[in-house]
Amino acid sequence: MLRFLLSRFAKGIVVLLAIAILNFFLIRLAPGDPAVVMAGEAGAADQAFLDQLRTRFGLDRPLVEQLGIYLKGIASLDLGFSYRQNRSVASLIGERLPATLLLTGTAFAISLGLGILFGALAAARAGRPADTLITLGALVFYATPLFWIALMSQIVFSLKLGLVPNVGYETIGAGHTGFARALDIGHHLILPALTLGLFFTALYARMMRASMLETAGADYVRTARAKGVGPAAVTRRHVARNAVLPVVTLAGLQAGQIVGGAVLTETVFAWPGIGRLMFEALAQRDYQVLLGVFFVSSAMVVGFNILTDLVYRLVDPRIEAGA
Amino acid sequence: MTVLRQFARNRGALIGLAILLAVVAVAMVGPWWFPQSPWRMAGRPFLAPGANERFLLGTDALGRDVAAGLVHGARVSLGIGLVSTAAALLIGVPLGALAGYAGGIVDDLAMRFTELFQTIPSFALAIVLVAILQPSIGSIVLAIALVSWPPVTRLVRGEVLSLRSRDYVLAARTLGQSTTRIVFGVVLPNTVAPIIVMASLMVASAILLESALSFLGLGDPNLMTWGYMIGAGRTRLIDAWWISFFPGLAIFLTVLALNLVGEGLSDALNPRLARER
Amino acid sequence: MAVLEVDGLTLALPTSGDRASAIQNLSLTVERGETLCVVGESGSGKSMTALAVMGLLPRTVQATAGTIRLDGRDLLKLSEREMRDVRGREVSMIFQEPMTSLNPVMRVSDQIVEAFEAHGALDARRRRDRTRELIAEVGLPDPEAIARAYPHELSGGQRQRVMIAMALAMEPKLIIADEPTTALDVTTQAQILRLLDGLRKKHGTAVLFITHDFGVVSEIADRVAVLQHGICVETGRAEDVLRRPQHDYTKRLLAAVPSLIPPPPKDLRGAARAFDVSGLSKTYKGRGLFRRGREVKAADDVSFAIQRGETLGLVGESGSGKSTVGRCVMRLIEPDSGSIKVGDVSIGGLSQRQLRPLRRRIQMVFQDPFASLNPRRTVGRIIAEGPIAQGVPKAEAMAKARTLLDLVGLRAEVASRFPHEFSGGQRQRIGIARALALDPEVLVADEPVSALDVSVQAQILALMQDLQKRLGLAILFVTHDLRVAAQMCDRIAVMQKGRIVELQPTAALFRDPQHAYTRALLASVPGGANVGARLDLAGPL
Amino acid sequence: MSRSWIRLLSAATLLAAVPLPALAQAPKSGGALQVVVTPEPPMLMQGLNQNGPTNMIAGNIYESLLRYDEKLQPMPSLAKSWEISPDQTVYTFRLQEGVTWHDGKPFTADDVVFTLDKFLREVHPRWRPIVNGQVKAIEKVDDLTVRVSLKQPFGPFLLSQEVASAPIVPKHVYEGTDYRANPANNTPVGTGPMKFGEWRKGSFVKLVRNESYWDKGRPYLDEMYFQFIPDAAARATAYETGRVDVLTGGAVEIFDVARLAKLPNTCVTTKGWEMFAPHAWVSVNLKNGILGNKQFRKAMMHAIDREFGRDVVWSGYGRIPTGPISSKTKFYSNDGVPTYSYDPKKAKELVAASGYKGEVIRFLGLPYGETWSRWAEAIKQNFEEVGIKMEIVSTDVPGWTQRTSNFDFDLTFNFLYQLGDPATGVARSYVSSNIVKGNPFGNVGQYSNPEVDRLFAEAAVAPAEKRQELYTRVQQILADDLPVLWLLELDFPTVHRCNVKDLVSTAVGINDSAKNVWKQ
Repeated sequence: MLRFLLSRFAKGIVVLLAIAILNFFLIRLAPGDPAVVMAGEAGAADQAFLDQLRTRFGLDRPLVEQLGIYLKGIASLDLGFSYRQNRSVASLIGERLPATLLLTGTAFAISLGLGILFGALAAARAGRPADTLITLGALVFYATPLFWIALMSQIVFSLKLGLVPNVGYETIGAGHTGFARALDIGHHLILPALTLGLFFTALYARMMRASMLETAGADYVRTARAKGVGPAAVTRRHVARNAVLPVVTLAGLQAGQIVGGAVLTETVFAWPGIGRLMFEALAQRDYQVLLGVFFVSSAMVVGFNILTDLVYRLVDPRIEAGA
Repeated sequence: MTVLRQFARNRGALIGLAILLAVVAVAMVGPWWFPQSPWRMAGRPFLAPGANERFLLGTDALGRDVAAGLVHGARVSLGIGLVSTAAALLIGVPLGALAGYAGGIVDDLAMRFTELFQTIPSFALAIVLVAILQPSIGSIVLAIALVSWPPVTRLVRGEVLSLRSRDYVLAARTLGQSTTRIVFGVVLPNTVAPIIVMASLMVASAILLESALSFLGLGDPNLMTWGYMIGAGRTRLIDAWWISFFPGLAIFLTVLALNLVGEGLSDALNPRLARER
Repeated sequence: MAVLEVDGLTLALPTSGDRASAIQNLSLTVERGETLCVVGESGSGKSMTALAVMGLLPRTVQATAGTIRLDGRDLLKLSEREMRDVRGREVSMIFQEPMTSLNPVMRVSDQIVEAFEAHGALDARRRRDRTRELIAEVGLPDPEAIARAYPHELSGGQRQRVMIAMALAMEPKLIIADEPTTALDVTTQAQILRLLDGLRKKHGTAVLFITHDFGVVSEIADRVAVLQHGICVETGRAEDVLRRPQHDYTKRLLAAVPSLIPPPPKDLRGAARAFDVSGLSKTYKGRGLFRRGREVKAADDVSFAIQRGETLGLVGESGSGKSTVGRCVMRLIEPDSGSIKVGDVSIGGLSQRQLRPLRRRIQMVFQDPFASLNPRRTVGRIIAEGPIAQGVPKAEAMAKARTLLDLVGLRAEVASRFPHEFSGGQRQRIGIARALALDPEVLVADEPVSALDVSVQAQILALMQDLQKRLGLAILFVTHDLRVAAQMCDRIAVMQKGRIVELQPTAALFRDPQHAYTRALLASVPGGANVGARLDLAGPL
Repeated sequence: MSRSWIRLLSAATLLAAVPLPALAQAPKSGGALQVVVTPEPPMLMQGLNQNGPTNMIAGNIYESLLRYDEKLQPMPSLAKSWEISPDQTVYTFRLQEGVTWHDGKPFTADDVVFTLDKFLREVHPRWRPIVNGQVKAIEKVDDLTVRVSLKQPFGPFLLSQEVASAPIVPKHVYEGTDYRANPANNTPVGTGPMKFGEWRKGSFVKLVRNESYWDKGRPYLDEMYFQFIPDAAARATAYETGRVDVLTGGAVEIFDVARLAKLPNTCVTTKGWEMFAPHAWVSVNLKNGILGNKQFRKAMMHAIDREFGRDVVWSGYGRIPTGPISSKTKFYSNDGVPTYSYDPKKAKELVAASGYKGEVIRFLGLPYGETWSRWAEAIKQNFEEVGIKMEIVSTDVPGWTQRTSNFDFDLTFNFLYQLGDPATGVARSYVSSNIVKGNPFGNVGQYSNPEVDRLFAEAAVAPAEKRQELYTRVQQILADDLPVLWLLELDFPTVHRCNVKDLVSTAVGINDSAKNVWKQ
C-alpha cells in the first residue's frame, strides 16, 4: 500500500511538473503585456510608469528565465506573486481553496453517491416505470447545459420559492459562528453543489445502469443464483459491487471536468473559490494567479485521481501494488 | 443490415434520429426560411412569443427575431460541433493508433501525454485557450478539439491494442503487408464503429462546450449561436424568458438527440449489449 | 427411484431464431449415485438442459412442454421463491469457466459461506468451520489461506475445486456439471474428474455431466445421452453406447474422436530439410515506469528441424511456451536469440522490412477461425491479400483465390461473400487457403482445430494431411491435444515451461515416453485408449 | 460668468459649516449597509489603485482635502477652508482640527505634504502630470496649514482634490518604505468615517464605523459590506432576494435597472457621476485607410442610430452628446457646433462619395458587459444598412487595453471620465502630444490638429474668464473633424432601497464616503 501511494505520488509529481511547463508557455502566447494591463487598471499610464512595473515584476527578463523562476518557486511551494493583487499567489489561492474543495468535494460525493444509487435502482427495475423515470431524468440532465440549470434553479428555488439563497458562500453580516455558521454555509452550498453535481450524477447513473445490466450477465452472477442466493443479495453483493468498478474509474477521469465545471458554477453562484479567481485572473491577464490556479486545480485533479485509485483498490482486490 | 434493424428496434434512438434530422433540416433550409440576417433589428424589443405574428418566438433586447436566431444558430452550433469533433478525431485517432500499434515506449509516452491533458481541468483549458487566441470560430473549434481528443486516443488505442493481437491482424503481418497498410487498411476500419458512437457523443458535448464558452462571453461575436443567445438573454430570464428559453431548448433537444442516436448506434453495433434488452 | 426425471421436455426459442426449440421432447433420468453424461456438439442444446433443471433459463427461452421432477417434485411448477430454495440446497451446479464463475471481488470463504447463508443453514461459526472442511475435502492445500484468498490468486484448477466445494456445501441430491473441465489443462482435468467421481461415490450424489468429449464420457459416465440439434438420439449405459453405438450420429461422432494409437509412419527418407530452428529463446519481462515485473521464460533454447512433407507436433499445456515458439518462428514475436532458417535462408536476423518479401515462404494457420478473418473483407480478397502484398497483380491474385477455394473444398463462387456467412469449419478452410496462397514451404498451424467440433475437426485434419501430401509442406503443428497430435504428427516435441523436454517420432513417444512429464501427460488423456478411432485421414474429403 | 465662479469658490469657505443637502428628516444612527460592487478590486490602498470598485470602498476609508457638490463646487473635507491668491497661483488649505488616523496617530500638515509631494507624485498617474507640470512647491506652513504654489494659473487645480485623485495617506506608515510592497496596503489606514474591518476574498469587504471620526455624530452606519458577485444576473437577483441594499452604477446591466426600479421600496438615481461625467464614443483609428477620410467618418456618424442606442441599448438612460465635452462638464457649449442626425440615406451618399470600396472594418469590442456587446451589434447592423462592412473582434480587458494602447484597432468603444474640467478630462483624448503608445486613454486615434493643440494648451492656463471662448472654439472644430464618434453621455444609475437615505450627496456619489448615509 505504501509503495502504491509512493509510486502514485511520484507519478503525480511528474504530471504536475509537465503541466506547469505546459501552462506557462500556453499562457505566454497571449496578447497583452502585463505591464500595460496593470497600467490600464490604474486608469492612465506613461512610459516611466510602465518601465517601473516591468522592472519590478521581472517582466523584462527572457522567457526562459521567467520559467526558471516559476519552476524554482513551485518546487518550494511558492506559486509566485500577483502584481495586480499585490499578494502572493499561494495566499490568494489558499484563502479561496477551501471553498472550492468544499464545493467540488460535495458535488463529487453527491454525484457519485446519487449516481450509483439511481443507476443501481434503474438497473434493478429495468424496463419498469422507475427505470424509465430515472433514465429519462438522467438523459435530461445529461443534455442540459450546466449554466442553464444554474440559472433556472436560481430563479425557481431561490427567487420564486425562496427555499435557498441564490448566491454567495454565507450570509454576510449575520455574524454566525461555529455550528450556526456551518449550517449557514451548508444552506448556501445546496444549490451550487447540486447544480455542479447534477450532470455528473446523470453521467454516473447512466454508466452504473449500463454496467449493472452488463454485470448481471456475468458468469459469477449465475453462480450466485445457482447457489440459491436471493435477488437482493445477488444484486448487492455480486452485481453492484462489480458494476461499480467502471463507474469509479470514470469518476476518476471525470474529476478534471468537475473542477473545470466549478469555474462556471462559482461564477454564477458567486462562490468564492479558485474557479472564480481563475476567471477573474484571466480577465485581468494576471499570469501568476492564472498559472497558480491552473496548477493547483490540476493538483486537485491528481489528488482526486489518487483518491479514486485508492477507492478502486479497496473495492477491487485484483489491483496489485504498483499496478 | 442487422445493425440498421437493431437500431430501428430502439425507440429512443429513432426519436433521437427524428429530432436530429429535424435540426439538420432546419440548419439546411435556414437561409431560405429566414433570408434576412439574424442580427437585424427587425421589430420592437422584447416582443413576447405570439404577440406579433411576424415574430413567432418573440424578439430579443434589440428587437431581433428569436426564431431567425434559432434557425441560423442551428447551422453554427451544429457546424462547430461537427468541425471540432472532426478536428479532435484528427488528433485522437492517429495518436491512439500509433500508441496502440507501436506499443512499448511510444505507447508509454503517448499515454502519459494523453493523461496530462486529461488531468488539466478541460473546461478551464478551453477558456484559457479561447481567451489567449481571442474568441473567433477558429479558436473555439481549436479549443474544443484540444480538450476533447484524449478520450478518442484512449478509445482508439484500446481498440487497436486488442485488434493488434487479433489473429486476422497477425495474419496480415504474416502475409508481408506493410505496417501502414495494416494500420490503415486492417486495424482502423475495424475501429470505425466505436469511433462513430463516440463521435456522436462528442458532437453533443462540443455543442454544450461551445454554448458554455459563449455564455461566458467567449463566443465569436460575429456568429449567431445558441450559446450566445442564452448568454445574451439570461439577464432577462425573469421578464423575457423566451430569449434564452428557446435556444436552451434547442441545445437540450440536439444534445439529447445526439445522445440517443449515439446510444442506439452503440447498442446496435455491440450485439452483446443489444441482446440484454 | 430416480433423483432426476426429465420427461418430454421441450424448450421453445424466441421466434426470431433459426430453429423453433432448443430442446425437443427430451426425457432423461439420473439415479442416486449415478453419473449421466449428456454429450453433444455445440448447439445440441446440452447446456440448455442443465439450465432448465436449475431454473436459470434465459428469459427468452420457455419450457413449453414436459416435466422436470426432482425427487418427484415438478420443478417447472415451482415459483421463483420456491425454486430459489431448491437451487444450491437440492441441486447445485458447476460451470465451465472457472476463471469467470467466481466473483472477483469476494473472498473464497465468503462465497462458500454464501451458499449456507442463502438457505439459512448453520450459525456463523459453523459455517466458517464447514467452509474450511469443504476446502480441504476438495483437495486444496492450506484451507486457511485459500479461504482468505480472492479468486484471482488461484489457478484455474484451484478455482474449479472451489466451485465444487461450493456445490457440495448443502450436500445436494444432484450436481450438474456443465463442461467443468473443458477450460482446464489435461493434467488438471484428470485430477478434477477423479475428484468429482470420488465425491459422487462418497456422498452418493447424482451427477448430470454435460460434455462434448467422449474421452471424458468414458472416464466417468455410468450412462450416456447423446444430443443432436436438441433431440436425444441415443441413451444407454456408457459401455453400450461407446462400444456399440446404435444411432448413425453417435457412430459418426465416435469415429471422429482421434485415437491415441498413431498411424504407421510415413516414409520421409531423402526429404530435404525445410525448416530449422535452433537455440530459440524468449523471455517476457514485466515493463513499467516505476516497477520491475517478473520474468517468464516462454521459450528456452528451443531447437528443432522439419523436413519437407513432415509434420512436427509441438505439444504442451497452457503456459508451456508452445504458442510463443509458434509466433517467434513467424517473427510475430521477436525472439531474444536463436536462428530460424527456412530452406537455407535465415530469417532470424532480418528486420521486419527485409523479412516482408520472404514471408511468403512460411505461413500460418490460426486457432480461432472466427477471429482470424477480417470481417470487413470478402473471402476472395482475404485470400488474395497475400499475393497482392507480394506484388502479384490483383486480377491474377483473385483468380488464384478462386482456385484455392476449390482446393480447400469450397465453391469458387463464395469468393465474394463475407466471413460471417460461413461456419467455423468453412472459415478454417478459408484460413488455410489464405496461408497457401503464397505457396509456402513451411506452414505453422497454431491449434488449428481446437475451436472446432469433433466432426469438423476430423475434416480439417484430413484436409491438412492431403494438402501436405500434394504440396510437400513442412508443418509445425502446435496443439494441446495429444489425440490430434497422435494422428497428425510424424514427430512430437513435448514442451514444459519453455523447454522441449522430449522430441521423438510419434510412435516411439506413445510407446515409450522418456520424460516423466510426457508420461504424466499421456496418463491424463481422458478415455486413454478406450475411445478413439484411427482417423481415415488419407481418405476422400 | 467666470468671475462669479471665482467668487463662489471663495464663498465656499463660508458655506463650509453648513451641511449639505438640507435635511428633511433627522438622520438615524445604526445599521449595516449591504452594497454590491463589481468586480472585486485588487486592493484597497486608494493611492496605489484607482479602480472604480477600489474607489467605492476605499472612498470611505481615505479622505482628500476637498469634496464637491453636484455642481462641482468644492466643499470642505480634510481642509476646513482654503484661500486662493488673486493671481490664482497660491492655494492655502487650513486643515480640520482633532483628526486622527485609524491607528490613533494624529493627522497633520506633514501627512498632506508627504502625500502630495512624495507619495502621489511617485505613484499616482493622474496627480503626477499636475504636480510635475503645474506645481512649483508644496509646503507646510504650520501643523494645520498647507500651501501649494503653482507655476501659473491652472483652472482645474481646485477640482483635483477629489478623494480618488488625491487621497491623503499616513506619512508615518509609508515614509521611507517601498510603497507598493508595504504590508499596510492590505489593512488600509485612513482618516475616513469607516475603518477597514475584514476582507474575505471572493466574498466581501467589511468596513466598520470609525468611532473617533472628526466630524462628530457621523457616520451614521455601524457597518458596511461590499459584496462581490461576479455574475450580473446574480447581482440583480441578490438585490431582489434582499441580500443587498445598494447596486452601484454598472453593477447590473442597464436594462435590468428598469425592471428593478419597479420593485417596492426601490429608488433609482443617476446622480453622483457629475465629476466623472463618463463620455462614450467610438474611437476611430485615423491612420487606417478609409477611416482617415472625414467624409467617411461623417457617413458613420449619420449611419449610427444614437437614439436607438440610448433608448434600447441603454434603456433610455443618458443624453446624446454634441461634441467632446459633456453637458455636465464645465465649458460645455453647443454654440455653432455641427450636429449629426440618424440619416441612413445621407450616410449612403457620404459613403459613396468617400471612395469606400467595401473593405471590412474591424470593431474591437469593449469587454465591459452585455450592454456594450449589444451596442456593438446594433452599430454593426446600422453600418450594414448603409453598406459598411464591419466585423466585431471580441477580447478581454487586457486584450482591449493592449490593442487600444498600441493603436491596433480600426474602431473601438471607449468611455472616459471628464473629471470636471476639459483641461484634465477632455484634452487628453485629442491633443497630438498625447499620441503615445501604452495608454488606452490617450489620443489612440492619433488625431492631430495644431489648432486644436494650441486651443487646449491655451485654455488650460488661461484666466478663468477667457477659457469658455477657447473651449467653444475647440468644440466647433472637433465636431466638424469627428476624430471620434461621440455616442452618449453615460448615466450609471444607482439602485437602492428607498430607506437608505442620502446615499448620493456629492459629485462623485458612491465613490465618495458614506458619512451622510443612514438607514430609516
